[in-house]
Amino acid sequence: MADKPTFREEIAGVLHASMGNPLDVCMQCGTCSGTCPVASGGFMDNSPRRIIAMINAGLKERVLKSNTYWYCASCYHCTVRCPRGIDITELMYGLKRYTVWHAKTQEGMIGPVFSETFVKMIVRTGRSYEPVLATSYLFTLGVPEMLQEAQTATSLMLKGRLPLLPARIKRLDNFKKVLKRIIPLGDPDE
Amino acid sequence: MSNRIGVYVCHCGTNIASMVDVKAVAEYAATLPGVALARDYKYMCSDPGQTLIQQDIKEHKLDRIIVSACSPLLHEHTFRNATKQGGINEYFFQMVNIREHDAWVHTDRAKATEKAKDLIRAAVHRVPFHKPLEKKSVPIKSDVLIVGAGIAGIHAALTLANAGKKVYLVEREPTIGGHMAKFDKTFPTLDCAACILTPKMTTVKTHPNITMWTYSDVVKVDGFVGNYKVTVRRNPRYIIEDLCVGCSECVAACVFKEPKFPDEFNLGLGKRKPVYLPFPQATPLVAVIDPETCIQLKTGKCKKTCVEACGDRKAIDFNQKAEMKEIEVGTIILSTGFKVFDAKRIPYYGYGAYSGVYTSLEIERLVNASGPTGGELVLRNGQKPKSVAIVHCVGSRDENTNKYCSRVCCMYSLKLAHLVKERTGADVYNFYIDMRTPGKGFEEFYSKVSGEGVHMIRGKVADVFLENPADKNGRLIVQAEDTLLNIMRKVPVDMVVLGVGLEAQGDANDVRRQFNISCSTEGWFLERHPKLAPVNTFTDGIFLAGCCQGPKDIPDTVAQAGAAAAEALALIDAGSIELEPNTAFVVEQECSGCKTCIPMCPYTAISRNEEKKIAVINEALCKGCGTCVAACPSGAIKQNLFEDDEIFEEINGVLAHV
Amino acid sequence: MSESTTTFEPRIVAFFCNWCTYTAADLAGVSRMKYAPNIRVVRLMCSGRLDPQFVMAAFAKGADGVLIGGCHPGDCHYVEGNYKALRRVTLLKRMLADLGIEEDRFRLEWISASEGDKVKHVVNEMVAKVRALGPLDMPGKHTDWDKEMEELEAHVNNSQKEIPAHVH
Amino acid sequence: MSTKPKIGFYWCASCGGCEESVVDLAEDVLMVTAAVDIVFWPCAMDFKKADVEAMADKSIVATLLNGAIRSSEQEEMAHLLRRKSQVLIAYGSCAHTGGIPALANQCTREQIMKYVYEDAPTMVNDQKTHPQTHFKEDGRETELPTLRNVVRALDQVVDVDYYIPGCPPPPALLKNAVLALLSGKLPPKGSVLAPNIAVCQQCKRNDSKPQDISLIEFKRPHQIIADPEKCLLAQGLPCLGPATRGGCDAVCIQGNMPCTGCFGPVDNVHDHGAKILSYLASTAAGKEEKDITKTLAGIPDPVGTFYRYGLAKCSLRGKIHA
Amino acid sequence: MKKYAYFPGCSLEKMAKSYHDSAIETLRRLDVELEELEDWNCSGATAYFHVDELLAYTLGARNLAMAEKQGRDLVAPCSGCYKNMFATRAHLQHEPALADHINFALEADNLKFTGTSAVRHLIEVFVQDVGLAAVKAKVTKPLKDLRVATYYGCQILRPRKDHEDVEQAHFFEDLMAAIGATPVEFSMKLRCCGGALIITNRKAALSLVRNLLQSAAAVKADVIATACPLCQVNLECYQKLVNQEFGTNFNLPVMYFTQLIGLAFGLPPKQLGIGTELVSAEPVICHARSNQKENL
Repeated sequence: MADKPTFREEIAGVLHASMGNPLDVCMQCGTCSGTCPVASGGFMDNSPRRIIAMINAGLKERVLKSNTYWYCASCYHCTVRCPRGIDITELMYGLKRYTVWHAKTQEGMIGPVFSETFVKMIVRTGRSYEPVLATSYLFTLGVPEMLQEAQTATSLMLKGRLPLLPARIKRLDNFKKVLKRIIPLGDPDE
Repeated sequence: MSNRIGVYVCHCGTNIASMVDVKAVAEYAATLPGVALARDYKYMCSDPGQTLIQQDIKEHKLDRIIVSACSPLLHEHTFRNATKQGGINEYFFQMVNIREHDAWVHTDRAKATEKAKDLIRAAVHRVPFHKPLEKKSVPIKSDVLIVGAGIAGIHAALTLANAGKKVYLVEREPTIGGHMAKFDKTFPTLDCAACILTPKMTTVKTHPNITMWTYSDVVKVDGFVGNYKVTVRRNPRYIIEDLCVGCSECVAACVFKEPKFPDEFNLGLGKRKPVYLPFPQATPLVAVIDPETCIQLKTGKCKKTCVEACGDRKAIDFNQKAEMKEIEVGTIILSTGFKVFDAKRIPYYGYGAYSGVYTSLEIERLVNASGPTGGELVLRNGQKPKSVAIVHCVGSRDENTNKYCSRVCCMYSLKLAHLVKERTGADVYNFYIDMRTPGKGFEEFYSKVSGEGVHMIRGKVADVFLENPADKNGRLIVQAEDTLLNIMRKVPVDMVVLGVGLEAQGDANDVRRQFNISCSTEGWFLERHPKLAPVNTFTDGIFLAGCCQGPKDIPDTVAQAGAAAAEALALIDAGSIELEPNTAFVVEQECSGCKTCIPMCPYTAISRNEEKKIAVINEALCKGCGTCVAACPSGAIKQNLFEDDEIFEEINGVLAHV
Repeated sequence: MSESTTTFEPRIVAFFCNWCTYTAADLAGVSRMKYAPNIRVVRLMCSGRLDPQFVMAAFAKGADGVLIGGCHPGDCHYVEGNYKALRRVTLLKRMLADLGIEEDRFRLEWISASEGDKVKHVVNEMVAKVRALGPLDMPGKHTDWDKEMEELEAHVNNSQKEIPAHVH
Repeated sequence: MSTKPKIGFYWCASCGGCEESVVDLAEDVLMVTAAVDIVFWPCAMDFKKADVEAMADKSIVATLLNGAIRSSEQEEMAHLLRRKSQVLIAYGSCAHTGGIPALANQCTREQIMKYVYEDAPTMVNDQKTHPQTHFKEDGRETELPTLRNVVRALDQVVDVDYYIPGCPPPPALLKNAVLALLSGKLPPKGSVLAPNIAVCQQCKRNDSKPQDISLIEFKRPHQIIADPEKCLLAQGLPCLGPATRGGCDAVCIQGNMPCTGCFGPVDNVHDHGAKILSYLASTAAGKEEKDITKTLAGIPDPVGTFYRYGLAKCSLRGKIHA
Repeated sequence: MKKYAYFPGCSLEKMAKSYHDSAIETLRRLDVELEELEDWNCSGATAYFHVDELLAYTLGARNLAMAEKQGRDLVAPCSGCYKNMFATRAHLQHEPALADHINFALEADNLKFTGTSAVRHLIEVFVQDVGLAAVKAKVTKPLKDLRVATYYGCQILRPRKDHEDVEQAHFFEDLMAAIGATPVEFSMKLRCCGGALIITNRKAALSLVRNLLQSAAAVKADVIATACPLCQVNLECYQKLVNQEFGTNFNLPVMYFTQLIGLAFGLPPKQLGIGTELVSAEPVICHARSNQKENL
């Protein structure tokens, strides 16, 4: 136990929620990849199956370089179909967390930025607020996407479907105290 | 009490001696009350070791023997025998396990030695309470019941019948033959199932020693090894078996001009009439009338053209009733087979939803000359498929369905790949996880089929969907990750064949209870020992053959059927069987008749003697679990070999030192 | 206390059923698994044979823990013996608790013939827990309780000299 | 001076019911008094300890001692009477197996004292005064009995020849015992002078008991009005008849109340409570742990139910206190 | 009148207000009151689990604790919120240690999670609690021959909830049939719309939306019915972008099942927030009207 945990063990360690089986029971059948709408669309650089194989093989750097888990749409289809009962979606969450904590997220990846903005906002207000969200990540988008987004936003605005003021919960102070007891985030407002 | 106990501590070469100080243990044992003599010896189970015991019993007037060596499950009988040879009752013996439970599992010699001393002291405390017992011997009736007449049942029946034993072969379908009769070719030799099976089926029919009851169920099983009393219900087929000649003129004459009802034998791919013969080689070749669809049987208002057609053979009897048969047999072989996995349980493979999706068994019928299409492999729309996907591991190796590997699917999928190619020349894609071909000639067959240009894709099929969502009869897309190429495959095909796994029969659990044997968690009948007693069950005199015990191919099934028959023969020819005397008995004058024990017994061995108003145990039915003994509120039930006093003393003994 | 816990070796009496758990323990041996030497196995044909009296006796005679091993539910060689064991053990657990015996001293485990590793795991875990609890030592406790009687017994039987019948 | 055999009665930790039961002999009392000479019976006749001390050893043919041994005084009397008697008979549940008083073995002496002299709702004792065993005032000194660590059955203190069970013992048993004594036809030492067979054998409702009553719910007497014809266990009441020595003609059950086990176990049973537990659990239904637990929850106090009269004789002899 | 603690979720305040309105209105007709959860907070969404699990659970647990205070089961109309709080409850019940940890935190807001309030998805309230019969009974303007593609999306069913087979659910179809509509064989009804990716991985998300629209269009659906604001926004608001991206020309209304039920109940479209779509729901309204005419 004294010696340093393997990459697989590290990952297993961040899978609180997973009520599924450990990764090493994977038989590499590819059901997850075949089921995954994003992977089968060819968007992931490594299929979920490969990611598991890489983790089991301890190819840490390759895994951290991969975009796979940031492309996971968390639809849980792989999880319910995995013949070995592995909670693959949770694994993807785990990998996201791992990279965020170890500040290993890739350049140009919107996912991490978005998630963090989102989290910061909630920690501040207790609720989410689309416009803030938008601005916070827009700069990371390419020009066309930014236009698209603006376009959609305006039309929504016209239909009165975008809030003008951010929502806040009432007992915000308590709420922050609660979160502080979970992990010392420092002052969320900073 | 002045016993003269002999204690023997075995070195088992170095197995024990290396971790337990056997000398010290023996010396310690010698100091214990009642111990007349204690020795250590290199190999107690060797002949000299056993002779040693025998001599000591005579020379030192020993009346109790303790051997501390390996597990009693290994050598108890050996040393009991030695004790007996020495001239005292074999149950004056007690074995102490200081190998598996001590020397082999510990690393601290001092503590292991302490443990050995404790365990021996427990035995020394125990043996004075041992009583002389006799093994009970029960005679074995020579008749045999075989349940299920697939290839396993058929083979076992013939083996026993040829050995001159009378066999009752009971089958619930209208014909014998089981799944094998449905197959076309058999892997890896590709000889046709019918050609090798039908001769055996006819022999069964004509064999003087075999009573074949089809369309029948076992409804009741009483008794125990050597004499089981079994009740069989022969369901009415509304045809008098002895009078029917299987001419099928009644079928032709039936008021239904066209076959109209799904035909079970062809899994609904074909149609039959209310009166029918399951298939041309059905055995017995006797028609059946299905009461669900026959107008006469349902309404009583039919022209009965069949009766006319049958004419003075008078084989048709609409008033036939179920008939109960009582038989007495000494041994039973269960060969109740399997059922194929219900592919509907995996909806994303589209079975039942898309017309292009079939199960492997359906394909067996489609490529079979006696099948609904006369051996033409065509889609439901009558066209030959140009491309076919064969999906391995459907309902196998999957936590959502069955965890186990069904063992035969890889091979039959390869066989079907070959047949499909042969019959249609279509492109064939086999989607597999791991290709499992362990068997004589299996790997060769694999390479043969690969050589025929079948596409082998390593990846479990994740999805089967319609090429055009609007057309449910149209082409299908089979989606899987090609884990070797590491790309996604979306293969368009006309036909998808699901390599469905094998499952225990739906009623396996009822059957299991009926015969009082156990099932594994997957529902397969449980063998007594996976390696050393693969066809025995935990119930003496009941044996297993074929897939009811677990997925198997035909060669293994036949081999196992032979083994089961041999086991039965061994019992029968021995004439009787000796059973451990560890049974329970009621001390009459101490029984208050409270009835607590009666429901405790899983074997209904305990009943109430109404005039004495006390419990009585049928020793022959008692299997010696001792549950009733623990339950008896006044300690009036005792169990031989495990009497309360013996166990209490063992407890005292093991804890005695302070 | 700390002194005694370091030298204290728990004595655990185990009642294993012949068909599953005893066989599993044999398997552990054959596979040369290593576990704590503190357990002493008493073999029963079935966990259904386990009379709660045995457990009481074991504790009374100096066991620091008692372990019961039987076939998994549904797998009992005698069909349902293990369910009967479960019923008795469930009630016995409660009673032992009321009698001040700590929960960790009494344990029921389903261990099938193929689970040698489970024997190892269960035994090690239980030994560790019982070691942490320290000795139960009922025989010792009983002797302590009864020390108080010695004085009076001596007093009554020795103080008065023998009074012969003929005095009256 | 009478030559009739001398008999003694004594009373330790008990309720007095046993003494009553002697009187319950009704006219047979005359038979007894005619046949024997009662030399010691503090509750009925005026004798002192000194009188007993003065007796010759073994001069009493038989002493029937009832009550458990809880105090030093009772202990001393037990030793004394043992010395003076040829035959010492533990009379009634308390002497036999500890009886109701032995339920106190669930608490330490200190807990009991504290409760009785401080915490009991009826207690006013601001000084928290506890009884002293040694008392001294202007030169006069007295010793008072002390409470022992635990309650003991008679045979846990002195050697006992015979046992007459019951709370209280039915007169018939006493009568038979006396007759046996007089006739000298005594069973082997250590015998319980009652049939070695459980109550069910004498119970009129035995036949009404179905062979399989897998109980899914245990009831308590106050929860149902029991059918006076049917087996009480079958009606869900934990009746201890099957696990308890007979000889009482199942009087409680005749009174439509379940047997509570006062006669103690039959000879084959080492630990009455454990055996009762085994048998009751065996009659419970359920395969899932939660169902079983639910059913058995119908027995809220296992120790009090299974060892109601016998905690002193429980293998553990009482609750263990850390 | 049955009452629930109602967790609207951030998007229902504005972005999906029509879902909110139609839910309230239709349920009122069915004697069900949604009483808004006092001071609810964002349930974490998926993004939250990317950063810190424990915080995600805490967010969910706070809402659950407040529902428990209200002594009611918790209803979420958004599949994401539903899944998070369902999972949170399941997991905290499964791991008491974790529950203790989180309860320690919740003390700071005088709250405690015990797990007494169940978590329900809005559609479950209609299908399981109210029941199809009751819904049917309130229908005045059955949506005859309206071809509805019932879109379950992901997180109502997955990961496994205490539901009929996750792979072959049909309660949504049953519900639509109950209001007289015609559910079509929508083979991709359980597939993902990529909602979680629409911002972060635009192309991927749009392609998923495209697949869905395609398969719905192929079976001639008049409308896609959804039970989740994120799915709705994705399928509807981004339809235009899909068309730009893939050169398609989808124009398929995407409506909340509650809006369709409302129409069948004969409620005025405005009350159901109809009219704020980017893909006009007019065809559906007309259809409903035409039915009404027939009915007259």
